[in-house]
Amino acid sequence: MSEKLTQRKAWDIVLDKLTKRSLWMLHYCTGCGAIELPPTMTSRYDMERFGISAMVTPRQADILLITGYLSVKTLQRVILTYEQMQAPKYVIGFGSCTINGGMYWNSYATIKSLDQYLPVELYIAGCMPRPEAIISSFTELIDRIGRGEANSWQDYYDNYDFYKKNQEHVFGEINTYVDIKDDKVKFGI
Amino acid sequence: MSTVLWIIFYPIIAFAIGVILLGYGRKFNARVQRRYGPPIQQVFYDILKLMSKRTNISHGWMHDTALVMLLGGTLLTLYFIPVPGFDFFSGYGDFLVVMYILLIPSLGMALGVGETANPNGSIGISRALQMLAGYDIPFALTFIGMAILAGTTNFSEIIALQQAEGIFGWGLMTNPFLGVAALIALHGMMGEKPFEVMVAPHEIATGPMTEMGGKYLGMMMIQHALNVVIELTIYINLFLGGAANWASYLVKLFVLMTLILSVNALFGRFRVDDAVRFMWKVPLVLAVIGVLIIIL
Amino acid sequence: MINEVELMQQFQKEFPESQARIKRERRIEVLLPAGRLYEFAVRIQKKLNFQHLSAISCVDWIDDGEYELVYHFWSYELNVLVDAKIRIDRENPHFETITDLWQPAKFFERDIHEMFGVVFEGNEDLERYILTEWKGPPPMRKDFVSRDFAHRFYHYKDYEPQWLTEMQQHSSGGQDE
Amino acid sequence: MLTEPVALMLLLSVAGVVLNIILYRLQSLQMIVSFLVFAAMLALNLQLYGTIGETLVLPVVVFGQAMSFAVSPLAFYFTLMITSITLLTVIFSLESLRGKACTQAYYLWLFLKTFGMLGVVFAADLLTFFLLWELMTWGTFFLMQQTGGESFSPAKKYVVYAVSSSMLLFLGIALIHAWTGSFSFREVAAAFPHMPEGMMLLVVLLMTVGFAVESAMFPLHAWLPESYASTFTSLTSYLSGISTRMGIYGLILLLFGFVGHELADRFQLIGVINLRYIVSIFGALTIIIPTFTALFQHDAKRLVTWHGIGQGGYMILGIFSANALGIAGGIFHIFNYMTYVTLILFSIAAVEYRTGTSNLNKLGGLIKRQPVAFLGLLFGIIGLAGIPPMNGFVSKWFIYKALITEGYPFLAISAIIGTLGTILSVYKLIHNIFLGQLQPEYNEIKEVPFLMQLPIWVLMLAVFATGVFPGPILSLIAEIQSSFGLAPVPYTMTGVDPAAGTLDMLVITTVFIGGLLLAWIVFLLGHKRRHVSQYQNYAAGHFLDESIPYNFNYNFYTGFEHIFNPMKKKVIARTEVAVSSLVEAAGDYLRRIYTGNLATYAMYIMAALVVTSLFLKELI
Repeated sequence: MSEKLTQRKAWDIVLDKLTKRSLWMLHYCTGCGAIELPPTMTSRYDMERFGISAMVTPRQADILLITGYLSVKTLQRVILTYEQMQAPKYVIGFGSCTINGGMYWNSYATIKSLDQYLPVELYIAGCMPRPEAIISSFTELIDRIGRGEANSWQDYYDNYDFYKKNQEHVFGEINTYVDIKDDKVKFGI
Repeated sequence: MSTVLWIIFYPIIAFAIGVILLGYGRKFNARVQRRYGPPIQQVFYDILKLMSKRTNISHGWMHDTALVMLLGGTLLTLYFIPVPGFDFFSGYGDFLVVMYILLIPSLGMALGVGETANPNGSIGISRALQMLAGYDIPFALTFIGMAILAGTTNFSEIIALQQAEGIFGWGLMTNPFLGVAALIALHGMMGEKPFEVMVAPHEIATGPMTEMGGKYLGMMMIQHALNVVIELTIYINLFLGGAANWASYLVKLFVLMTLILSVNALFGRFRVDDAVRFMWKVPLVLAVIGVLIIIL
Repeated sequence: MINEVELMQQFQKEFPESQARIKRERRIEVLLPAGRLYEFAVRIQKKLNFQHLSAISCVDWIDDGEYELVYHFWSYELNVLVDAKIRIDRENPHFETITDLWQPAKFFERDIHEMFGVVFEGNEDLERYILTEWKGPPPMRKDFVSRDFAHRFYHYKDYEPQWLTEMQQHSSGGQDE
Repeated sequence: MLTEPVALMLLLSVAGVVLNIILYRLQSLQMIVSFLVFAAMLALNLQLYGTIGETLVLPVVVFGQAMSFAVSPLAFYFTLMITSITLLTVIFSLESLRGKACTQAYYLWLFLKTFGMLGVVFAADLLTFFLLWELMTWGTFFLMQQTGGESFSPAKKYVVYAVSSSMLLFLGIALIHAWTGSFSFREVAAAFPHMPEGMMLLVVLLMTVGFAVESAMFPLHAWLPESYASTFTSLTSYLSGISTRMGIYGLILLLFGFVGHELADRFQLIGVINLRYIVSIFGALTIIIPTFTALFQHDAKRLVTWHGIGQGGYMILGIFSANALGIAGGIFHIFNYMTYVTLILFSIAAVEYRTGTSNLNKLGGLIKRQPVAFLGLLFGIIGLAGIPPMNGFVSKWFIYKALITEGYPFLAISAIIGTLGTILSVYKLIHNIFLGQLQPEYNEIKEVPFLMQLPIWVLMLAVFATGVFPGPILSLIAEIQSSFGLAPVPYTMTGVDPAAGTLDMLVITTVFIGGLLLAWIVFLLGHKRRHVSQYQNYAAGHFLDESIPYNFNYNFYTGFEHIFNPMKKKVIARTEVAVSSLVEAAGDYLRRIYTGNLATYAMYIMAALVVTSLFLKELI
C-alpha cells in the first residue's frame, strides 16, 4: 500500500471523523464467504449499528467485499465493478483465498493474491471468517478512515501500470470504458 | 424582515426535520427487526459522505440539470406549503398549484434517470409513474372534496377554517372517509412498503438510483428528506387542522410518521399493477363516498 | 418389465465382441469397441427406450495411452443405468458426435473437448465456454500438473515471520490469553 | 372596401391558391411565394387588433343573403392563431420537405385550407359560415392524403365523418332560417330565444353534434389519430394545432352567440342534469379515454394526436362551465394547446427528418445528437402535462378552479386523471426518443438545419412567456367574453387577481428559479464530476458495448398493460365497421329497384304522382 500521506486540511480531518460513520458495502459473493454476511447484518451482530449497510450497485458502494476465491473469469467482472465505484473506495479481501490462494492454492484457474490486481485495504483471515471477525475488520476500517490513513484507493491511480500489467498477464485486454489515467488527471488525485 | 429570515432558514430547518425523521425511520425499522439499529443522525452521515465523494460520474448535461431541477422543484414546493409562522407564499399559489409543482421533482428525476441510459433506471421510473397515477387520483379527489367543503382552494384559509372549531374541526373528524382515503394515498406517495415499487433493490437494482453515485445520490437523499416533510405537512394541513405552533406541528409529524412506518415495517412489496389496482379500489371508493357526502 | 440380467444377455447376444456385466442391482456396464457405440446408442434409445443420456465422462488412462469415454444411459421405465465404455487414442483423440440422438450431448462433448481435447466430428459448436481466457493445454489431462503451472504463472506472497506475530497480538482471541 | 385587412387577407389566400396552381412543378418558387404571402397575411392580421364589427359585404347574393364578413374579438383571437401557426409550418417545411416526393400541391392545399378557415372565422352570416366550412373540410381532406398510399384510407374515413357532420349543420341552419327568416348572426341571435322549445333543442343538438365531430369529442373522435398521423409531420402539427379547434370555434359561436348560458340551463332533462352538464360529461370522457389510449401507442405521432383529442376535452369542460374563470380557461387552453402541441410535433418532425422514423421502439439516446429538438420536446411536454411554469398549467388551473367553485368534483377528478395519463405518456415519448442508450446506427446524425430550428425556438419562447405572463392573452379573452355579454375574467398581468383566486405565475417562476440556484449551489459543493460514455454502465458485472442493445423502450408501462388489456375492446372501431356494413347492405337492397324494364319505371312515376296529389293541400 502506498504510504503517501496526503496533506490534510482541517476540514478534511473533521470530514473523515463524520463520514467514517457511513459506509455502504457491495459484497461480490462469488466465493463461499457470502453466507457469513446475513448473520452480520441481522439482529445478532447488526453491522448497521456502525452505519454499514449493503448496497446493490457499484456507483453507490464504498466497500467492495471480495468474499472468497476469484477465478480468472470473475476477476474481470470484479475489476469492472471496482472501476465503476466512486473513490474513496476500499477493497476488503475476505477469507484466506484472497490472501494467498487459500485452499485453491494449487489451482490453475484461480488467482492467488488479490493485491496484485486491486489495491486491498484490509484482509480478513480465516476460511470463512466468523461474523465477529467481519465486525472487527469493519471497526478497524472505520478507525483507519477516521485517522485518514485508508487511502489504498489512491494507489490504484498512482501506479496503475503495475496493476494493469498483472491483469493483462492473467486474462489479456478488457475494455471497461473507464480511463484511470485520464481520471487521475481530471479529478486531480 | 421575518419573512426574509424564514426564506433563508426554512429549507435548512425542513432539511433537519426530514433527516431526523428518516433516521428515526431507520431506527424504528431496526427495532421492529429486534436489531439495535443505526444512530438517529445516520442519514446525515450518509448525505455528508455522499456529498464528499472525490469522484463523481455523470451521463450528460441533462443528468446534471435534472438533479438541479429535482432539488429546485422540491424547494419550490417547500415554500408554497404553509407552516406555523410562515405562510407568505401560500398567498400566491393554492393547493392546486402545490399539487402540480409536486410533479416537477418527479419529472426532473425521471429525465435525469432516463439520461443515465440504464434499463434498471427506466423500469424504476416507469413503475414510479404508474404508482403516481395510482395514488394521485384518490389523493386529488380528497383535495377536491376538502376544497368544495371549505369553498376555497387556498391553503391558509382551509387551515383557518379547520382551526376555528378545535379538534373536531379537523378534516379527519368532519369527514373520516376523505381522511382515511388520503392517508392510504399518502402512504403510496411516500413510497413506503407495500407501495415501494420504485426503489426495489432486489428486482431492479434500486431502480432510479442505479447509476446515481456520489453527490448525485446525495442530492437525491436531500430531496427525499425534504419530500418526506412536504408530504406529511400537506396531509397535516388538510386533515389534521394545520398546526398552531411548532410543538404541535412536530408532534403531528412524528405521530403520522410512526403510523406510516409501522405499516411499512410489516409489509412486503406489491407488484406494480396490484399496487395500482389497490389504490384505485380502496382509497378511491372511500374518496368517492366522502365526496358524495359533501355534495349531496 | 425386463430386469438387468435379461438386458445384459440381450447386449451379449447382439454385440458379441462386447463384455457386459452387472456392477450391482440396476447398474450394467458394457465395454464396447469404439466403432460399435453409435449403433449401440441407436439401439438403446429407439428399441429399449432409454430416453435419458445423463452424462458423458472421460477417463485419462495415461499408462495405456488411451482415453476412455463413458456414456451413461438411463431408462425411466426400467430404472436401469447402462454405462457404455469405449477406448480412443490419447495422442490424437477423435470420435463421432451423438448430438443427433440426444440434444444434451452437445454440452457434454463441448466440456470434454475443453478439458481433455477430444474432437467430436459433427458437433459444430466445440467453442470454449468455461475457461474462456485459458491459453494452456487441456487442463484435465494427467500430464498437465496444475501445481507447477500455478507456481510458474501466479504470484504468491511468502509468509514473513513477524507478520504472523503481529496478527496474533492484534487479534483478540488466540493463545496469549 | 377592398382595402380593409379582412378583404385583403381573403384575397391573398385565394391569390396563393391560384399562384400555386401556376407554379405547380417549381417547388422552390412555390416555397418563396407561399412564405411571402403568409408573412403578409400575418402582418395584415396584426393590424386588425381592436377593430370590431367592420363588415365586408360581397356582391354575391344567395337566398337573398349577401356573403358578409365581420371582425370580432373571437375572430381576431382565432385568426391570430391561424396565421401564426401557418407561417411557422411554412417556415418549418421550407427545409423539411426539400426534395420529398409528392409535395407539389403541398402549399396549394395549405392555402385552400387557410382560406376556408379564415372565411369561417370572419363569417358574419350562417350561409357564408357553412359554405366556407365545407371548403375547409375539403382542404383538410386534401392535406391529409398528401403522402398517398396508406394515408388515403384514414383520409376517406375523415371525409365520411366530415360530410355527415356538415349535413347535420346544414339541417340546423335550414331550421334556423325556416324560423328566423334570415342568416345573419345578429338577427339569428335576436330571434333565437323566442324559438319554440322543441325546435330550439333540436337545432342545438344538431349543431352541437356537427361541431363535436369536427372537434373530435369522445364518441366521434375515431377519425383523428390515423388521418393526422399518416401525413407529413409538419402537416400533422398544423392540423392538430388549429384544424380541430374550428369545431370548438363553432361550439363557442353556438353556445355564446346564439343560445347564451341561461337558455342552456333551461333544458332540464332530469331536474339537475341540463344540456351543459351532459356535454361536459362527454368532455370529461374525451379527456380520459383518448389519453389512456395514447399511453399504449408505439408511434410518436399517433401518441401526440391521441393527446390532441384528450386536450380538446379540457376546452369543452372549460367552455361549458358557466363560470367566468372556466370559460376563460377553456378559450386560453385553445391557444396554449396550439403552442405546445405544434412544438412537440415539430421536434418529432426534426427527429424524423434525421432518423427517418418516429417509431418509439427503434429510437433512443438522441439527446446526444439533437439537443435543440430535445429542449423543444421538453418544453412542449411540460406544457402538455400542464406543469408550471409553462402556459398549459395556467389554463388548466382556471378550469380546475372553475369546476371546484361550481361544485363539480367528478368533472375535476376526470381532468386530473387526464393530466396523470398525459404525464405518463409524455414521459414515455421523451424517454423513448431522447433518453436511454444511443443506437449505433444513429451515431452520425447531426442537429436539424436552422430553418427547422427557428419555429422550435419561437414556440419554446411562446410557451414559456405566456406561461409566466398570461396577462396579454387573458386581456384578449376578456374582450371576447365581454363581446358575448359574459362576465370578463378577473385577470392580472401574471395570473388571477387575488379576489378570485390565488395564482401568480411570476412569483412561482421566480421562486422556482431561486430553488434551482440553491440546488445548483448544493450541486457545486460536491467534488468535480466527469461525463462518461453510455457503455460505462451498471450491468451486473457484464461488459457493455455497441453490439448489446441495452434499452428499455418496448412495452414501457407493463403494469398498466395488465390492468387495461381486458378493457381494450375497440368498441368504436367495431361500431364503425357495423355502420359501414349496414350502409352497404341497405345500398345493396335499394339497388334492386332499378330492374331495367320500362314497365316498372312507368309504375313508379304513377305511384309518385298519386302520393303527391294526396298531400298537395298541406304543402301549399
